[in-house]
Parts: sequence; C-alpha cells; structure tokens
Amino acid sequence: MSSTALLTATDLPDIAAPEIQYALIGPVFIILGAALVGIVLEAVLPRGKRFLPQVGVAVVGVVAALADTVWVYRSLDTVQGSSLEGRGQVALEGALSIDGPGVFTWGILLVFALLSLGLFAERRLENGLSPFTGRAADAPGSAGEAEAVEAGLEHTEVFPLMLFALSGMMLFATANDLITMFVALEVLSLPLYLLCGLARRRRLVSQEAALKYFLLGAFSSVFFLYGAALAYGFSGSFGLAEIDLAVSARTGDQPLLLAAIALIAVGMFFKIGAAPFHQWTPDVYQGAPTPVTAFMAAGTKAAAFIAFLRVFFVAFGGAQWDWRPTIWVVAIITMVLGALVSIAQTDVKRMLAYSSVAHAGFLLVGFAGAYVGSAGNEDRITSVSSILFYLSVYGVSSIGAFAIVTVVRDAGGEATHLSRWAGLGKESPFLAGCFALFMLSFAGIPLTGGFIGKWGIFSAAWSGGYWPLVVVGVLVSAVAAYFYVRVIVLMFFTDPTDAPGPTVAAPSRVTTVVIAASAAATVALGLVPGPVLDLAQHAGAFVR
Amino acid sequence: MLDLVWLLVAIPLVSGLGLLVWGKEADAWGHLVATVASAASFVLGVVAFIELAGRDADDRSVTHVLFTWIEAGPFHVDMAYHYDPLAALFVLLITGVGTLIHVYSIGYMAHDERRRRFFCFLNIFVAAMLTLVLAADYLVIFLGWEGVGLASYLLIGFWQHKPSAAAAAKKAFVVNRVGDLGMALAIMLMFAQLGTTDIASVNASIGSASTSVATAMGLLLLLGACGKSAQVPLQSWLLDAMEGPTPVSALIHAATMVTAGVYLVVRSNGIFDASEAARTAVVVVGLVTLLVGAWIGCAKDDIKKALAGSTMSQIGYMMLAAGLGPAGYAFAIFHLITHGFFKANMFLGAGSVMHAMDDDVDMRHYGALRTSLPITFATFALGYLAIIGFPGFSGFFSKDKIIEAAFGYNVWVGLGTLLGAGVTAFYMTRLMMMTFFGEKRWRDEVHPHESPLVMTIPLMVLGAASLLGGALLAGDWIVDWLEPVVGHTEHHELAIPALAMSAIIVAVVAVGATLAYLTYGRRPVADVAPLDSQVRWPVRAGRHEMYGNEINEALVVRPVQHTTRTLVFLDGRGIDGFVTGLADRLGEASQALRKPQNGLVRSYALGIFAGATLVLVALLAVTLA
Amino acid sequence: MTEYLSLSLILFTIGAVGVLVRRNAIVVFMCIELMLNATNLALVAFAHQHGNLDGQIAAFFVMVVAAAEVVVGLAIIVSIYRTRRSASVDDADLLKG
Amino acid sequence: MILTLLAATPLLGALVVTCLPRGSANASTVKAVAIGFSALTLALSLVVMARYDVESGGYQMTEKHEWIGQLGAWYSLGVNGIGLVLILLTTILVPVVLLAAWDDRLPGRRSVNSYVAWMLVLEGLAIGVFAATDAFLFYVLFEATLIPIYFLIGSYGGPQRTYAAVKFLIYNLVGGLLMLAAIVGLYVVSAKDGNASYLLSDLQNVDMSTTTERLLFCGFMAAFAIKAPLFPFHTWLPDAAASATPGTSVLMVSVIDKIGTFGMLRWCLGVFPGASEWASPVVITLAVISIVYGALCAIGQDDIRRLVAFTSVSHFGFIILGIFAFTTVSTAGSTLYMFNHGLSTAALFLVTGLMIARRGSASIGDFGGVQKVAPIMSGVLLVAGLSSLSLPGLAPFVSEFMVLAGTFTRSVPAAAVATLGIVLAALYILIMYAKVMTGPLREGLEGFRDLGSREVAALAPTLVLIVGLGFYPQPMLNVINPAVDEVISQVGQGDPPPRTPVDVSEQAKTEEGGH
Repeated sequence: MSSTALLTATDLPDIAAPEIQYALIGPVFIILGAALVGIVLEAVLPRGKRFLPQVGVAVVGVVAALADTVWVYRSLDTVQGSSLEGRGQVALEGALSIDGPGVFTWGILLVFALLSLGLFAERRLENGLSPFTGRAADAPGSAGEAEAVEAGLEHTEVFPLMLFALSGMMLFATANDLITMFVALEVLSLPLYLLCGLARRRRLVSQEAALKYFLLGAFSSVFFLYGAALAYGFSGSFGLAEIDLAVSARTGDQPLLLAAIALIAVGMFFKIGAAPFHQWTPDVYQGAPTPVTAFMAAGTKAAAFIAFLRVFFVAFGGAQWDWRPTIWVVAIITMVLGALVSIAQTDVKRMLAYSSVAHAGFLLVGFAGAYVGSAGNEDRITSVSSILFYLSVYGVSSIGAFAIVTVVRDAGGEATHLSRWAGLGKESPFLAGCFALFMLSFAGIPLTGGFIGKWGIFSAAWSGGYWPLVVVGVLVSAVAAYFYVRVIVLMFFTDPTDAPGPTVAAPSRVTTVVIAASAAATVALGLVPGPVLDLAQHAGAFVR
Repeated sequence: MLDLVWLLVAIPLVSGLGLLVWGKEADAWGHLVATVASAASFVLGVVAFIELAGRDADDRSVTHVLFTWIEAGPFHVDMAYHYDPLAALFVLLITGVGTLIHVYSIGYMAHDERRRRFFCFLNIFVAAMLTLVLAADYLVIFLGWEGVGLASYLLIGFWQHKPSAAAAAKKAFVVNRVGDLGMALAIMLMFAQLGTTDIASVNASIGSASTSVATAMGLLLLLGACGKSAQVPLQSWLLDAMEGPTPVSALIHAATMVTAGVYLVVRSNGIFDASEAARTAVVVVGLVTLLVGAWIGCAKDDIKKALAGSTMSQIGYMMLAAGLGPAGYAFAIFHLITHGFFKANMFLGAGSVMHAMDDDVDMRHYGALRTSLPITFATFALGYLAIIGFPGFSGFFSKDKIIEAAFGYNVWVGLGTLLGAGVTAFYMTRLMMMTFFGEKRWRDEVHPHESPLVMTIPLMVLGAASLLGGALLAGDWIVDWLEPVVGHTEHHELAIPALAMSAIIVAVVAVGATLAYLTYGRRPVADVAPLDSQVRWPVRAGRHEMYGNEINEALVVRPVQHTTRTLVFLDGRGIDGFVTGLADRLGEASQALRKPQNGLVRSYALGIFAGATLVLVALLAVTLA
Repeated sequence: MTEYLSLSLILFTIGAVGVLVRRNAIVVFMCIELMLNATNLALVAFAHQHGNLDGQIAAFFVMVVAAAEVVVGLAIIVSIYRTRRSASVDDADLLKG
Repeated sequence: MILTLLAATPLLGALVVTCLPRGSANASTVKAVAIGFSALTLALSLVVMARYDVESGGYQMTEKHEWIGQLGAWYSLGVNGIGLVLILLTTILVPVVLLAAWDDRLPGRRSVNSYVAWMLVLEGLAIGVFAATDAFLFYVLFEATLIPIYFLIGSYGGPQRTYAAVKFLIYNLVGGLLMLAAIVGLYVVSAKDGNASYLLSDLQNVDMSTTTERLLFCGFMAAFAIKAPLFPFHTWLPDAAASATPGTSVLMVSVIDKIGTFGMLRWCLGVFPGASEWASPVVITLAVISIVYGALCAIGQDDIRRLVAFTSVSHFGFIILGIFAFTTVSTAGSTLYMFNHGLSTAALFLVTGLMIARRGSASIGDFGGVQKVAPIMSGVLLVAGLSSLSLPGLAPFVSEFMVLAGTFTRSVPAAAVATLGIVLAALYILIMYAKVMTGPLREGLEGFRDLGSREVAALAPTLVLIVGLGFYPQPMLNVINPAVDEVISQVGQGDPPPRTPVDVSEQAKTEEGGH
C-alpha cells in the first residue's frame, strides 16, 4: 500500500491485482487454513466427536506448516544488505518481509506450537477431560459447571483459537509495515485473551487473568497504534523501509519521530513483558491454563521480540543512537526487577513468569547491543542471530517447565505452591531431573542451551560496545540463578514438610513426550548448538 | 668408606621407620634393633673418623652428591653430604652419646608399654641429627634441623596422656618454628643474593656480597640458632621440654640437638666472618643466655629444670665463643663436646636418681642419696667437677679457653663469663648438696635403690669421658683438627698470663662452690619450697624463668589469641556477613518490589502509562543531551 | 492540522485517564475505544497532511480490529460479571504479589 | 584420543553405576564398580604420564575438532606438564576417596549409586578442565563441575547442607559469570580481526588494547580467585567443607579448587600476561593476606572441618603467591604445591572425616586423648598434619619453600610475611592435634575404633606419596619445569639473577669451605 502519487478523483489509476507470493507465505496460509477447517469442524461435528479431529487437524496443520517453513527457508534468496547480507524478499506488496529471521521465527513458533499442542491435548490428567473448561458460559461453582463436568463437555474451539493466535504470531514476526503489524498483534492477542479464561480448575483466577490481559493488552496496543500513527505522520508511510528512508534523511519533525519510537516501544515492551510494562505477566501466567501459559510464554515472546527488532532495526535503525540508551536502561530495570522479585515467589507459575520477565531483560541486553554485523565478518554473532537462538532455547525450556507444572498435582489440580514441590526428586526423579535441567538452562549453566543463549546475547551486546551492560547482565544472572537453584534445593535436598508429598499424576504419553523432547532439545542446544546457531546466523539481516 | 657416610644416616632411619611400621610384633626386640642400629652408626662413624684423620690436613673433606633433591630453574639443591673434621666430631658425639643413651633407655624405659615407639623416635632423632651435621646444603641442614625438631616434639610429648607433656611438646615445636622462620629466610636470602644454598659456595662467596647482606644473613641464622639452642629470646621451651623422658633430656636437650645452633654458627663461619655486627649479636645473645640460664639454674628445685637452666647457660658459653669469630670457633666446639659428655652424664644420673625416687623430680625431697646410689653419685660427681671447671676435668679446659678468649675480645664480656663460671659452681654445688648430701627428706614409701647395670654402665662411660674429655685439647689438637673448617686461630695475647687467668677462674669457681656449700650443705634444706612471697626477688625471678613465659604470653600469645578471635568474628560477621547481608538485602528488595504488584488492573495501567511517559522523556533527554 | 492532532491527543489522554480512574470494566473498555478513535483521528489527519490514502485505509483496519476487540472483550467481561455479579475491575485482585 | 578416553572413562563409569540396581543390598557392588572405573582411569592417566615426552615439553597428545564453529569454540585437548600433574592428582585421589568413603553414612534414603556417580562425573569433568586448550571448552567444563559438587553437598552433606550447597553454587557462579563476561569479551576481541577462535594458541596472539586486556583479566581472575579461594572471597569454603562429606571435601578442595590456581597459570598468565603483571601487586598482597589470615582463622576454629578449610585458604595463598611472583622457581613450586596440597589435604580431610564419623561430632572440644585408643589414626593425623605445616621431608615443604624462595627474589616483604605462615601453620595443626589426640581420654570415647585395614589402605597411598615426594620430588618437577618455563617466558618475566652470583668453577675450587 505504498503510494506516492497524489490521487485525484479524475485521475484514477489502473488498480493492478496485488501480487501474492503464495509459495513464500505458504506456512501462514496453512495455519490459517487449518484454523478455518477447525471452525468448520466445530460446526459440522457433534460435540462428543470433535476432540480427536480437532487435534488431528491442528497437528497436521502445524506439521505441514513446519515442513513448508523448512522449504521456504531453504529457498530464500540472498540479498546484499548494507552491512550484512540478508536472505529473502518482501512479499505481499510490501506487507510482509519473508526473510531469514522471520522464517526462522516461524520455524521456532511452529515447534513451540507443536509442543504446546501436546499439552492442549492432554486428557489423562483430568480423568479423560481436556485441561480447559467444559462450558465457559457457566459461572464457576455453579450447578451448570458440575453438569458440564458430568456430561464430559469440552471446548474444542481452543484448537482453532490457538491456530489463529499462531498465525497472528507468524504474521507479527514477518510484518513489514506498521498496520500489518498492528493487525497481526491483534490476531495473536485476541484468541489468547480468550484462551486465558478457559481453565478447568481455578476458574475465578483464570477469568481474572483473561480480564487483566485483555484490558491491559488493549490499552497497550493503542499505544502501539498511536505510535504507528505518529510514525506515519513523520514519514508519510507505514512501510518500515519508507520510514527508514525518512529517518535516515532526518527530514521530518524529530519530536514526532521520538514520540513514535517511544509509543511503539511501549507496545512492544508490553508484549515482551519488559519492566515497567510487565505487571500483567505474573498475573496472567499464573491464572491462565498452564498449556496456554506455556504457549504464550514461548510464542508471544518470540514473535513480539522479532517484530520489535524488525521495527527498530529496519525502520528506526537510523535513529539508533537515540533509542539504544533507553533500551539499555529498560534492559537493566527488567533484568533486575524480574530476577529480584522472583526470589520472593512461592508459586511455581508465578516464579516462572517473573523469570520470563528477567529473560526479557536479558534479551534486551542483546537488543541494546544492536550489533548487526560487519562486512567481511559474516560469521560473527549478531544481535538478531543471538536473540533468535536465545528465543529458541528459552521457548523450548519454558514449555518443558510448564509441562512439568501440569503434571505435579494434588486434589485441587495443579500443585503450584512451591512448598508442595519439596521432595519431588525422590517422588519422580525423571520429572525433577528435567525440571532441574530447565532451571539450570534458565540460569545459564554450561552444557545447557541457556548457556549458549546467554553467551550469544552478551557477545552481541559487547560487540555493540556495551560491555558494562554485559557485566550487569552476568551479575543479575547470578541473582536469577539463586531462585532457580532454590527450586532444585526444594526438589532434591528438602524433605516434604507436610505428610502427603506432591502427587505426580501419571500423564499421558503426549505430555511425557513433550517434556522429554524439551529436555533433549535443551541439552542438545547446549552440547551441539552449532546447527541451530548456524541457522540463526545464516538467517542474516532483516530484509526491507 | 667415606663414600658410604650416608649409611650413618640410613641405618638408624631405616631401623626407626621400619620398627614403627612393623607393628606390635616388634615390641619384644625393637629396642635392641634400635640400639644396634645406633651402635652400628657409631662404629661406622669411628671408621670414617679414622680414615679422615689418616688423610692430609688439607684433604680432610669429602662432598658426595647422592641425588638431586630439588631442581627448578636456577634453584638447585642436591641431597649431598659433606664430611669434614667438624662433621666428624659431631658424628662421633651424636652416635657415641646416642648409643649410650639407647643402652641406658633399655633399662629406663623397661616398663613402658610403648618402649618400641620410644626407640623408633630415638633412631629417627639420630638420623635427623646426623643429616643436620652432614648436610652440604643449607636446605638439607634445614631438613635435619626440622627433623630433630620433630623428633624432639615426639619425644617431649612421649607421655601424651599428660597434658603438660603435650603442651610442652607443642611449645617446643612452635618456638622452634619461630627460629626456623629466621633460618628459612636466611636460606632464601642466600638464594636471592648468591643463587645457591650450597654451604661451601655460600661461605666462600659471601665476602663478595655487601656487608649488610652478610649481617642480615647472620642475624637470620642466629634467630634459627636461638630457637634450636634455647638462647634468649627463644629460650622458654627448654625448661618445659623436661617433661620428656629423662634419656631424651640427656640426648636431645643437653648433649646434641640444642647445640645445633652453635654448630650452625660455626658451620656458617664465612658469613659471620664477613659481618662484625652479626658476630656481636651472637656474643650478646650468648652472654645474656649464659647469665640468664645460670640464674634460673640457681633457683629451680626441680633437678631436671636446674640442669636445663645449666644447659642454657653452657650453650650460652658456646654461642659466645662462636661469636668471637675465628678466635672462638674451635673452643665453642670443644666446649660443646665436653659439655655433651658431662651434661649427658648428669642428666642420665638425674634420671637414675628419679628412677630411684619414683619419678620425683623435686630436689627438696632428696638428700643423702650418695649412700643409696653410690655409682650414680660417683659418676654424677665426675660430671659435676667437669662442669664447674675443676682443674684437670674436661670442663676446666674448655671453659677456661672460652673465658680467656672472651677477655681477649672485650673485658666486660670476659667478666660476664667469669661471673657465669662462679654462678655455675654455685648452682651445681647446690644441686649436689641437695641431692646427695644433707638429711634424708624422702617421701614415704620411697626406697631408693641403685639402677641396673644397663643404666649405670653408660653413666660410667660418660663419667670417664667427663673426666678425660679435656685430652682433646692436648697439643691444641682440636684447634688444628678444625682449622680446615674454621680457619686459623689467632692467639690473643692477654694482659695477664694464661696461668694467672686460670687461677682467677678457679678462685671464682671456688667462691661460688663455697657459697653454695655454706647455704645448702651446712644448713638444713626445707623439704617444702618457700612460697614466692617468702623469697627475695632474684629467686622469684629465677623460679619464673626470668618471666620468659609471661613475656611471651603478653607479647605474643595473647595478641595472637586476640587477633585470632577478632578475625574469626570478623570473618563471620564482617566478610561473610557482608555477603549474607547482601543476600538478605536482595530478599528485602524482592519483598519491597512485590508491593506494586497489587493485583489491580488500574494500577498496572498506570504503570504502563507512567512507563510510556518515562520512555518518551528518556528518548527526548538522550536526543537533547 | 495542528488542531486535529491536538484534539486527537486530548481524546487519547482522556481515554487513557479514563482507563486509569474508572472502575467499571465496561467503561474502562469504552475509554480504550476512545483512545482507538483518537488514533483514527490522527491517522486521518496525517493522511490529509501527506496527501496519501494510507492513513485512511489504516483507520478502517483499526475500526475492524476494534470491533473484534469488542466481541472478545465483552465476552470476557460478561463471563466475569456472571461469576462475581460485579463489573468493577478493582474486585479482580486475586492474582497479586 | 587418549585424553578423551581418559575423561570419558569415569563418565562412563558414572553411567554404569547409575544403571546398577539401587538399594543397600547392592551398595558394595556399586562401590566396587565405581572404584574399578576410577582405577582404570588412574591406569590410563599413568599411561598418559608415561607417554608424555618430558624432553620436548609443550602440549602433547593433542586432539582438535571443531565444536561450535560460529563461536570459534573447539573441542581441543592437550596436556602440558602442569595439566598432567593435576590430572594425575585427580586420578589418584578419586579411587582413594571412593575407598575411604566406603562406610560413609548418607543422610535419609539417598542412594549410594548417585553419590559415587556424581563423584565419577566430577572426575571426568575435572580431567577435561585440566586438558582443555580451548577457553570456551575450559569454561564450559569449569562451570559444569559446579553441578556435581552442588549435588554432592546438597544431597549427601550434613545438617547445614542446603545452605552450604546454595552458598557454594551462588558464590562460584558469580565468579563464573564474571568470567563468562570475559569469555564473551575474548570472543569479541578475537572476532574483531578475522576469525573468532577460543584456542589457547590463537588467543595468545590476539591483539587487544591494554584496557581490554585488563578488563578481561579481571573477569577471569574473579572466577579463579573465588574458586581458589583467595581472601576475601573465601567464605564459602569453610561452610561447604563443614557440610560436605569428607570425600566431597577432598574432591572439592584438593581437585576442583585447583582449577582456580590452574586457571590463573594457564589462562591469566597465558592469555593476559601484561594484565597479570599489572595486577600482580594486588594479587600478591591478597595472597599474603590469605596466608596469614587463613592460618589465624584456622587457629580459632572449633570445627575440625572448618579448620582444615581455613588451612587450605592459607595454602592457596602460597600457591597464588608463587604464581604471581613470576619466577620459574616460585611457579614451579606453586604447581608442585597444587599436587602436594591435594595429597596432604586429602589425607587430612579423610582422616578427620573418619574421626568425626565415629564421634558424631566435628567439634574439637568433643575429642581428647584419642591417641590412646586409636594410635594408628593418631599417627596418620599427625603425618597429614605435619605435611600441612610443611615439615621438611614431607612433600609440601619442597613446594612451599620453592614458592617462598622464588618470591623472595621478586619481593622480599611478601616472602617475609608469607614465611610467618610456617609458624602459624605449626600452631593450628599442633593445637588441634594436642586437643584431639593427647591428654586423658575423654568420656564417651572408650569404644573409639582405630583405623581398619580398608581405611588404612585408602589412606596409605597419599601418605606414601607425601613422604616419597618429600625426599624425591624430581619426577614431578621434571614434568613441571618445561611447562613453567613456557608460562614464565609468556609473561615476559624471568628469574631475577642473584645479586652476587657464585661462579660454578669457583664453587668447585672452594669445596673445602673456609675462607
């Protein structure tokens, strides 16, 4: 929708049909298609028979999209950028940029989705019912709810909803203009708002989480939108490349630009959960059904971070000396706050939420470095590639950790209070061992993926000249390590305080596979990160 | 044979360690093996001595490298021995007296269930002491030096169940370590300055280094010597060391180990020759110790402690002589050897007395023992006459020479040594009187009886040596013998003829002895010691060992204890407290930061709004700045 | 031109303040809608200033998105209301700390 | 390949042990298998030792494979004399520890399988650390060693184990993370001009500005100083040692803490020679403080394990002092000291551990007169103690004296104050020995068992080595010297020549002494 000519009523141009590169955008279409098929299934199949077909459609869709993504990634063309070469091209009339980082993000989003689907489809933990409420319309504790449980009702709409959210994330990661970005943001958010409120147990907090997420999400996206409007006002276009031209030319109204940058940043900060825009994170992570939390934690963060990077590196790259210090400060605040507040948490999900805040801070460290590589030194880790790698590791570990949360239960459902986790190491060495592994990965201990991730973002920051930020980062890592380690202490070294320890419900094979796969990936990314790092590195720069 | 000198060390070492590891089966015969080992060393020592003596005067030195001990970069230490006239004399003294004391101990320790271990330690001591005197490198000396310290530690604390013995052993080791500090630093200084720690090279080339280096080296070595030889200010351990079995006191704390300091000074003659200041320090230390030791000897009622004070004093003589430089080295060694005979003799005699008196050491409980213990008395008397310098006895010759040399050095020093001789006569006479003469003051159920032959034969041998040891000086033999090691002795011409000097000395000795006889021989001796408050200050000071322990306590022990307690406290509260405090602060900060997370959507929205404003302001600020 | 922008900014601020001070979830939500519309105003004004249609088209997108948001939002608010019999956002404070 | 094999053997052993059936019935089998694997590792390390060509020196038996290309990280192993000595120490001590830990009572229903498995894992990682010639690989393994110790303390230690384990981990992690920052910086520096590489050989040739070099040095040094531990970063050690089982303490203090001093030698001096020199006054000061401070604190301890821990603080002070004196003598001394201290502290921790297990208390005040009922134990404690106070004739003396003599040529005050340590060492050992072993037998100790034959067998190797190397350290020094020469020439420092050197020919002439 870039248009430069002044249009008048008498001078109507030929409206050419937009060129749509179906081959490149295939994965998004596949996901959207699968979601639509899911809706159709909702309409045509009787209630009791929807579950398996829905799962099937979703899994097939995601797997197919993943295969297509691999194909797309391999077929991306190399483009010579200013400093570092990129791969890919702008598609859909400039609305999307199907480039290396974007497609890489698709890949990890689809993997996260596949893993999360395993948790969505888990039915053994709740006596044959899905972890979502049977009938959302019933008030918690009402007779209707009991009746729904009795009847074995399930909301199978969660699968299409999740696929829509996934498609939003994929679009968000590749959106090349601000309006597409806004729409994608809403497409990814709206289904998530709903999903957050659908927990089977503890519905009150689930609904509260949905309300908070919705109100705050809407509030923050308005900031983003207003920022987009100002950016448009500054440059006359929503396209990132065009904005970049205007920024680099330093033509327009500088305060306008700064305001645009600030407001867009606010929307992004909110989505990635950076302080002081993070306050929704703990509440929503805790209240939402755990499978949704897992998906959200991994997916939203990845999509939002890449979109964030894209806007700032592509559109506002010319003004980086203006925004880098701010990112710098926000990174420190986020890291410190996330790590510090985690220490005092007593709820596993809440602790993981604050940990995700801390990780947002670490990611921002790599961002603040804004190292985009230099010609002739292509192998050197850049901000983008380090963040891509970090997101991969963080997402996989997060999903694994939340998956374990779904399994540790007592009579009231998930036993998320930390004290209930005491002695888990004896109860179930496998689960406790995996959880410990995820914690060590979060803490950045070598031989786990988290370590390589930390290494990457710190090296990007240092390459960008911000070594003091690296020092702050490592010190905060030590604080963060403290609460991860505390969980290990609890699981392995502490004996349960009250007589009945945590019951580890026997999950279905799906959840076990998800946990094992996450753990394997976490270790693999730590031991032989080469291939993934290589992919991330060869994703190259953003294509504009 | 001279290539096999290492066997001197190896035989007792193997015997000692072997018996230690062998275990209980060796209890029955272990002591015999140990004694034979020591005797074998003595025989070898004699053979080696004869061979050495058979050589030309300027060929009487053998250096033999066994293996390289330490080599790294420029640091090179050979495990080597250096057998020369000085070492040869020491070898004979150590193995000779050592063997006698082994024999004596067979009887003395007959009823101790841990006798085998005692003999093991004795063997180890002999090996270490021989290492010390045979070493060709200062670091190897240090090996023997600390080795004898270990043996001394083990033997003083042999009766570990007595807390006083354990404490005395610990004290001896720690005080010696202070001396060793000096010795270690001296060796480091040698390495830094000269690039070698070989004794011969160091002493040969120290002249080319500056005098201040030589002085520093000499003073540091002196510190080491003070520790080992119980010289002021590191004297305090020796009297406590009497907690050990009496043969140990005789061998280690009288005849051999405590004289190692003198050996060190004489062996390092090159260094001391190069520094007047260091020599003066040695003289001062020797003189002060000589007088302090004598003083203590006068006041003690414990027979072993009185003898220990005497030992200090006599070593003071030797030290002083060594400090006189080439004029005194040979006399220091001469006195060292005669002292080794008569003091070992007297200690063993004291042991025999204690044996008779059920291990009572208080002389006030003795008296009139000359009839009950005739052999002990006779041999003890020989030692007594030797130490006070009765003409014709060994001590007469050796002490005479030192006093003469001291007068040649400085009149005041000479007077000091002369006074010392008088006091020596006093306290030794006192000891004789209280022990063997006067009234019986025995406690009930004590029935003194002469010791068995296995104990008295060594006494007789040593008694004979005390009498005849002076023969070493015949024709200035010892001076000539040591000349290749310590250099030529210049003769000081005294203001008065030597014979007159001797007469004066004998007179002073007579006065001292007479005074003691009048006080303790003629008058009855109280069988309970008068309280501190009832005696005059010189006695009180002597009894309290010149307040050496109190001084150490105030200057060293309590400050260290205080520092230790403070540091332990600071370590916990300060350094660790800082760290744990930091952790606590983080916890508090965590709690505080939770407050804004109040669960209210509107306040979260406010956070977003405020954050947005802040980001905007920050961006503007950056741009404007 | 500036006037439009100022009005937009004022509306936006009113909306934002409304979110911060009002308790009723519906009203809060309406305030957010107000902010969206303030944005629309800005978009249209900028479109006029730059003389291209991008801003106007964007405004249409925003309207569609706002409509979708209403659907989802009201669903959530209503279900909460059914449970708690209250639409005050201040009552939803189980999750905190 | 042999180095990989060497590191993999204990790891394989750990795997096997984990797979063996659990429960007390199988405990003996499990321990025997573990000891078997550790003995195999020891045999392999002896093969490595035999194959190491002392004449040519340098890094040998090298292996190099690309690991993470983008990072410039290589799987690169090789041993020089310094690494070899420490590998040997590790492989000697692990069987000793396993044998001595045979009767360890583990808290709760913890299985012996994982206990010995963690120990074997630790051994494998430690060997890797000492053999790594790539900074990244070194760092990864260095940090990874935290985990086995963390579990060893936290799962199997005493009542305060949780606190101690967390403190240990966080403390070391802070250091490790600061080093991570430096590792990252190293990458940036090395990537700046051309290909990034973490290989030691490449890093030694990287250009960096003085400021950068110093910053990176500080990062490395922070980790090593905490690990070693250097005053004032030592407070984790007493707590950890007091809570860990004796075997864990041995592995922690004798082996893993050596990584700190080893790292200073290989990485700080090797990669940042200029900055090492720049920092040496501060490091030397801290090292000297450590020596005196550790010793004084040891004197004031009532808990035997804390006492031993503080003696180690003092000894590590000596090691660090020797390293930063930059003379071949002191550095070779430090390297030898690492080995000797490992043996001596192992003996001390193990024998006191057995004492404590029998008494059920670690307080010195709860002992007294033990010598009477347990003469062998008393003798072993004495020898171990004497080696700790560096008695000549026992191994630590040689190394301590070399450190002091070398330092003396560089800095007289530092050496002089450090020498005070030998007096204080006598105090802390002998006071403890006197209180525990001598005097009348304390009530409640009547049935105190002396060392059994298995325990003697476990301790004997350390004691034999302590005595043997005291008299003949040359086999170790021959291996160490070439590597140390290399390090010192890397720093661009040599031994200060003696002020008044003695001519060798003159020495021969003046054999007779005299003037």
